[in-house]
Amino acid sequence: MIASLAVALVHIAVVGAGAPLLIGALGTLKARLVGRRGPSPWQPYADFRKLLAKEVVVSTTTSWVFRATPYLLVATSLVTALIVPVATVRPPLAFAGNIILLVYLFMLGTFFLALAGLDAGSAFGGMGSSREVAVAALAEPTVIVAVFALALRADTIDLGRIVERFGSEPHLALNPAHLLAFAAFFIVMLAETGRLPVDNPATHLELTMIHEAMVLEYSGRYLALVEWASAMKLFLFMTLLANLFVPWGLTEPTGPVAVLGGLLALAGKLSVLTLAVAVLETAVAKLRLFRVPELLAGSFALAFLSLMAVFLVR
Amino acid sequence: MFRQLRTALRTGIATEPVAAAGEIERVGARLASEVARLFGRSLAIRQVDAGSCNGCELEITGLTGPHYDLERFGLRFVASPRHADCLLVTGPVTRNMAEALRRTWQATPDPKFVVAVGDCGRDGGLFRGSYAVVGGVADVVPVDAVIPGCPPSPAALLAGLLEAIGRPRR
Amino acid sequence: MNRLVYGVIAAMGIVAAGLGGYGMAGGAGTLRLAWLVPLGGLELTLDPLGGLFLGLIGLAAAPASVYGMGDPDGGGRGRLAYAVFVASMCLVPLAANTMTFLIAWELMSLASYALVLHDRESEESVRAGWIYAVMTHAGLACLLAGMLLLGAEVGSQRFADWRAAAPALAPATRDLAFVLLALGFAGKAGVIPLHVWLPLAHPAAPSHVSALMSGVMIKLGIYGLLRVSLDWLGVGPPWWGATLLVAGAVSSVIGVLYALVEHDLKRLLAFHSIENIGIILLGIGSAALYRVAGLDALARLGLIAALYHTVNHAAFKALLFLGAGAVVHATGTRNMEAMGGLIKRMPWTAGCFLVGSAAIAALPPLNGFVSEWLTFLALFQNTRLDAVGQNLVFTLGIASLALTGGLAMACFVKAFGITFLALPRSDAAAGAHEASPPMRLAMLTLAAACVALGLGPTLVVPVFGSVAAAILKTPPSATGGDWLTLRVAGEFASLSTAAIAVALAASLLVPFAAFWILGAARRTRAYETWGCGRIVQTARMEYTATAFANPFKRVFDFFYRPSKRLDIEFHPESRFFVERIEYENPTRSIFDDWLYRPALELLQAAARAVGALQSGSANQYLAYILVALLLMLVLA
Amino acid sequence: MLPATTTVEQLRRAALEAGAAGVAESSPSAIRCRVPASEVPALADRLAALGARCQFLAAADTRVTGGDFTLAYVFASAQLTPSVTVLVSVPAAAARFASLATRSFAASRFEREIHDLFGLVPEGHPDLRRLALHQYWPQGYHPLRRDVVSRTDFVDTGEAFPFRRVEGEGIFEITVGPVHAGIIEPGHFRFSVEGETIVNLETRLGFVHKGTEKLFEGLALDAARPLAERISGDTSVGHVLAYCQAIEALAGCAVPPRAARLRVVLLELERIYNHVGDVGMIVNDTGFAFGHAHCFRLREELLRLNERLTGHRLLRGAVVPGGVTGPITTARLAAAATRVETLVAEFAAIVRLCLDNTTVLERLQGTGRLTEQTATEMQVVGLVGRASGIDADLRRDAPFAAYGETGVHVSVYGTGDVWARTMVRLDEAREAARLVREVARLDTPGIVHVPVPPLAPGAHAFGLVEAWRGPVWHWVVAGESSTLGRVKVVDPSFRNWPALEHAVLKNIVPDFPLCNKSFNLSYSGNDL
Repeated sequence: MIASLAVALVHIAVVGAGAPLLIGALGTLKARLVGRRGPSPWQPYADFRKLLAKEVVVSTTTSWVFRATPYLLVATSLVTALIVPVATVRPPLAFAGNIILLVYLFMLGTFFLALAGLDAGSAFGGMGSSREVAVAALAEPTVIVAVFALALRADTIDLGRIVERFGSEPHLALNPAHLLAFAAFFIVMLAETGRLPVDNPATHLELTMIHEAMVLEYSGRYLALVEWASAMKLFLFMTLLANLFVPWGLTEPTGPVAVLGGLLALAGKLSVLTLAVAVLETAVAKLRLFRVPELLAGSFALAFLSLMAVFLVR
Repeated sequence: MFRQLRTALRTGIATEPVAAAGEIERVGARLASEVARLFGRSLAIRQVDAGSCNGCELEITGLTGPHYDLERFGLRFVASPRHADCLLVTGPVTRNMAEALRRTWQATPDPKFVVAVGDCGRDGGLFRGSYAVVGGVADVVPVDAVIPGCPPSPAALLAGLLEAIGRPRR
Repeated sequence: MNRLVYGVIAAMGIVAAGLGGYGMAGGAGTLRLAWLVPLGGLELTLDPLGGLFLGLIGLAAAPASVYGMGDPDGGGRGRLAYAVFVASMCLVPLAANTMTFLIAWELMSLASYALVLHDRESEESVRAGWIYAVMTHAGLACLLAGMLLLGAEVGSQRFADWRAAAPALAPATRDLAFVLLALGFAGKAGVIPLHVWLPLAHPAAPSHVSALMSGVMIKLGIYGLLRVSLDWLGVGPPWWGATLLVAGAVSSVIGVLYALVEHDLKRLLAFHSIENIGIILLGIGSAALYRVAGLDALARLGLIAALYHTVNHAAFKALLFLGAGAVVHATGTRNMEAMGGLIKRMPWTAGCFLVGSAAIAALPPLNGFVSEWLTFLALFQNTRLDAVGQNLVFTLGIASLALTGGLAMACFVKAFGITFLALPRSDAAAGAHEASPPMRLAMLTLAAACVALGLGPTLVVPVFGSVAAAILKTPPSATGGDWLTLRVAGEFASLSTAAIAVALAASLLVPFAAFWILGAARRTRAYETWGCGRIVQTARMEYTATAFANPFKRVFDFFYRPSKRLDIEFHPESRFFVERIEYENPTRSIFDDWLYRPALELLQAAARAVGALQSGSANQYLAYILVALLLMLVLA
Repeated sequence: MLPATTTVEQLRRAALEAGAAGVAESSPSAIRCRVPASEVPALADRLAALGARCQFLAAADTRVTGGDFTLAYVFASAQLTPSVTVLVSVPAAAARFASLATRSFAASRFEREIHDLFGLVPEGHPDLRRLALHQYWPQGYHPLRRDVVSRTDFVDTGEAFPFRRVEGEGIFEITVGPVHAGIIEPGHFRFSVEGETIVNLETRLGFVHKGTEKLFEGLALDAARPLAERISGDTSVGHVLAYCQAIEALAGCAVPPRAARLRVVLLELERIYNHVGDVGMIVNDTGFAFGHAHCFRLREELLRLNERLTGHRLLRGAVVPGGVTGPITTARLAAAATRVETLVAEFAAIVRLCLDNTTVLERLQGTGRLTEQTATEMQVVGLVGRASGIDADLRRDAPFAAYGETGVHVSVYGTGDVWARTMVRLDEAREAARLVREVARLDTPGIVHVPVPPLAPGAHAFGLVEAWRGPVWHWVVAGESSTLGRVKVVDPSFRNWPALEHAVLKNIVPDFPLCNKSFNLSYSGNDL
């Protein structure tokens, strides 16, 4: 009980504290790749600190939904952090619902964020909400199907056990279906976390944004919470990608050393992945909005193929 | 993509150290202490064109380019005044923009500060006295600092902003 | 008077629920009144499955009736029909022979028909009633034919005799009976493409009736499908289950797609009923397939999922219809484009509707999530099956369920967001008022049910498990896990919504409390919505329901086939001066265009051929059908 | 489009047939005349048959000298040569004149502006909603009349502009501006949409209306020069050159050949840095940060080159009436030409890299299409016009400064989409580099400035320059003792803004910024 509480705290601490660094590092890398010095990777921490000290301006049109949403977003991200194998293959809340819970927790966040976008009544918020739910609704099935393709091969939908199984029997991962699922998951990760080529986190034009359009009305601590939650979402997606498809380095939480080892392995994997995302984001432009569904449909097809392959190549 | 990487490698990092000392006219005493404490490492800027000829905007956009790269100091431009700490206002403030500027200022959460940019922003410049111009930025919203010039160069803008938030240049 | 009638019906519902609970717990009983009607007399039997549905009807009828007490539109002529409607629904799951069943079934249909037609002035209601009558009687004809066929083959009209004789029947007979009965029941359940009546009829009825029609009446179609595929006809061939699974996949996706572009609030909900029926069918289909393969535990899992979702859907759909009713009553319209901002004027209704929305969107930790989770698991387990064809059917089910989840979430962002948030889009919405206390009580009860069913799967699943075991005639097995966690299929998966709820609540409250203690609330200022510096915000600048669904309309344009129309009136001498612009972008229904219209045309052609009978009156056709049915009954 | 054979002679005949008086040649390819107000529509129809449409219309308050208001029309083809300038008197008492709005879209805009600022009513105009002034400005307050008393007794009530309402269920309006999310000038866009597809767009500008034209009145010639440079900050050279050319035409002084050549260099340097920056912004709006960063790096190098050459990054202060100032030696010019060539070559490489990226190309092609037909009917000018197949460029068609010596290759594309507007910019930047090199080759030391003789009061003249966006007009009426009486400025933006509303139709909302950037019109130059 105490041990699992400790693991829970480690998970929350790593995800909560690591997420801003990940966003910051992405920003730095992307700037370097286009010839700028760029912000420090620690910049998001300074931003959050400042936002927490600021006043909040709330639109008179909004209701409690708008004010509750930032907290709810953080809560969904934190709970998700307890389901994803971050530092060990025994995430403390894994038993509560496995991968399906993971997907639906993200949907819970999206649901409320989209409502909050509508709440202020500005066209920008509605625009962001409408686009976000369209992307999420098309991305979510891919996550389920892709992860499930893995789950079937590992014969469990418990994320930790999937990692464990692939870690101990690497030949399971040597499979074209595995690669298909990886590709599908990677695309969906970009879509769900608002990265290029789906959304441009660097854009400052109301009419083109997705995520930022929804949060245009947030300020101060609310903005900090929303941005923190979305940073955690990116961190969790990248962690999932790293640990599910490159499952080595994670063990059961037998002691601080094992947990530390898992974290180090994760740090290594995330560094590589961050670089990959940064390079990709500088190498592509944002897709035209209605090309995004085509991309998502493509990723869904990949995931579906991967799943079929489980039966066909048995 | 490889051609792109090659270009990136050949060009390297174009960002330069900040050269000149900031020429900035402080209007209030508030700036130095509180602003530096809060925004020394993170400053979100909402730019408002309240009537400029677009010369100042041209130079302000230069700040985001590789030479000046204001992001390295934790400064960045944001889309909504709700996200902003600082309004970077160019003038002269026209009659038709005065209300919009006032509302933008209202929409920005406290603590915040206003930097007027350019000779027009300071007092209306050449356009002072026109039937369609209210005057400088300070005639509409409280101004904390002025970065003069017509238009101020990106170097002057960057130095001025860093001076305003009391951030050492490196 | 109003209160008395509805109060009595509510009490009747509670009694029915008690009786149903008794049945589920294993209590059995039979009531025979052979003298009452010819052909086998009236016979009622209580068994676990019937008990479950009886309980469901009772539990849904009680809050709906309480709501009816407070609903100013609920009085008058509709009360008698409503009483008959509820009573006949209670009889259906108890009926033990053809005659009893068909009488109850037809009474239910006629009473609901009368309720759909409650507003005779409205052309829409009349059209809805007409289509409803045609479809429901076409279904009845199928049922009658199937039952007579079985009755003739088995030599008895008692269901218990069918059950016993089923294994000995010729496969062709069984298949034919399955097809006829399944068609009849699927029509009532609103399975695509037999759904056309549903989105017309449900919204046309008063809201507490809509709640029961969507919440439980269509579930009696599910009840019938369960009887047909798992009970009366014994273990059928795999294609029965596969058909149900595919029908479920298609219904779920198409139902939610239609709902997405709908901006009539009640019709949107009606389309979601089709979607949810589809999800239930996924569970039933998987159960049937697993049973054929002899995987009893998995069959039970599929059935539990289906039953759980049946109950859940009754709870949240009844809740949503009641909420929609309160909104419609307050604003005088069902059109979402004229709503908005109601959360400030109707906080209770908004809160309840939000719970219902989150539940139907399967968001944890509410009840919709639990049953979709179970359905997913039932589908996932198909690796245990060693038949590639069937595996692929399951894969289709998984994909469609996954797709449905996302789309339903999107749809309820729209339904709740456009209806309740931001500024009112019409004067009626601006002047809306909160629902009356009985209406609120009804909604709160159902909302509480959604939460309870969500948090308590460890308590609920064993109950459904025993019902499932009774249908499948397997010994009830203990489900894994403890009071906190539900374990399914060993190590494969586990669920604990209570743990999720606690974790969510904790991680929500900690930051909130931290800010509160630090006095953050004092640093909050209210100011107008950011309008780019200038614009005073009006409702004209808000996203509309149509607009919200626009991305989907574009993505699925092959399905919606939108037909854009842009009318511009120019100045007679220059096209650069526009005097008026009008834009429309309606969608078209594939089923109307490609199935029903050709069918109708064919029918008309046939009618012309049979010149003598031709009169062009729909009622006359209906009369023909009824006469034919009666003849067959008498002759059989 | 104009038959290339139209001659001044034909125009003269048409004018005479329409009852014109005082027909005179003001240059080999331009004539002037006076026409009674009532005859203007008939004249316009005759000229239209020759391919000449209204390209310019301005009012001047000449009540003090002549008792009437004066309207000055210029009719010409898209190439602006040959042209007819028609002066019309509008009696102060009636304050009405016949509208050409349904004959010429360009005229309809000028007429709305005159209606706001002078209070003269164009009769028969189908759309007299306000253009230059906002709704809250008092009725009857026409600030460009000479006798008006400047008013400050009215406040911004936020009264809404009567936008056109699109009927249909589910249609709503997206309102953007005046304060935009990016670092751009203020203006208001109102989209009527059903979700993402743009059904209708109306732009509402005038937010940076600074009364610039009024400020010119009464200024001495040299004092007005800085104001001309600040009409649109990114077109400092274009505007000041048009201003100086108008003054020089009025004074009848010819600038020295070296000054004329240096003016070419300055105008082309302005063109290059703007085109480079614009392509950077266009690419940035596709989300391709790489192209943006490199274009902005190059733009910064170009601006620094400007500063080395003229002492000002935006080339201000270099062009003056009578020539140019500043220490531009032959050697420095040659060095600058080499530097420009290097930078433009690098720019071309970056653009090629961007356009080879299919994700970028896909965003540009087919987006924001302005068809040749619409462009022609709307009388679109300059760069935007050239991307929509309108083959017009003053540098070639009516050479000014030293363009006659250098020759200009004009780049025209037919697709009218964002891609075409990007390609025109690329081609023009390269051509500009060639022109700078050519001038550097021709350059020999010499004087660069002559004094400007005094102006005759009441005389008027045009200065016409193909700046980077398109033709810039300055119409100057001399006041007493070598001051300015009336200065009418037309930035190409004023002509092209409405075309944007047509280019974005049927596009989706998130592609609007891309369309807008590819037009990159000036708000300040439009609002004045």
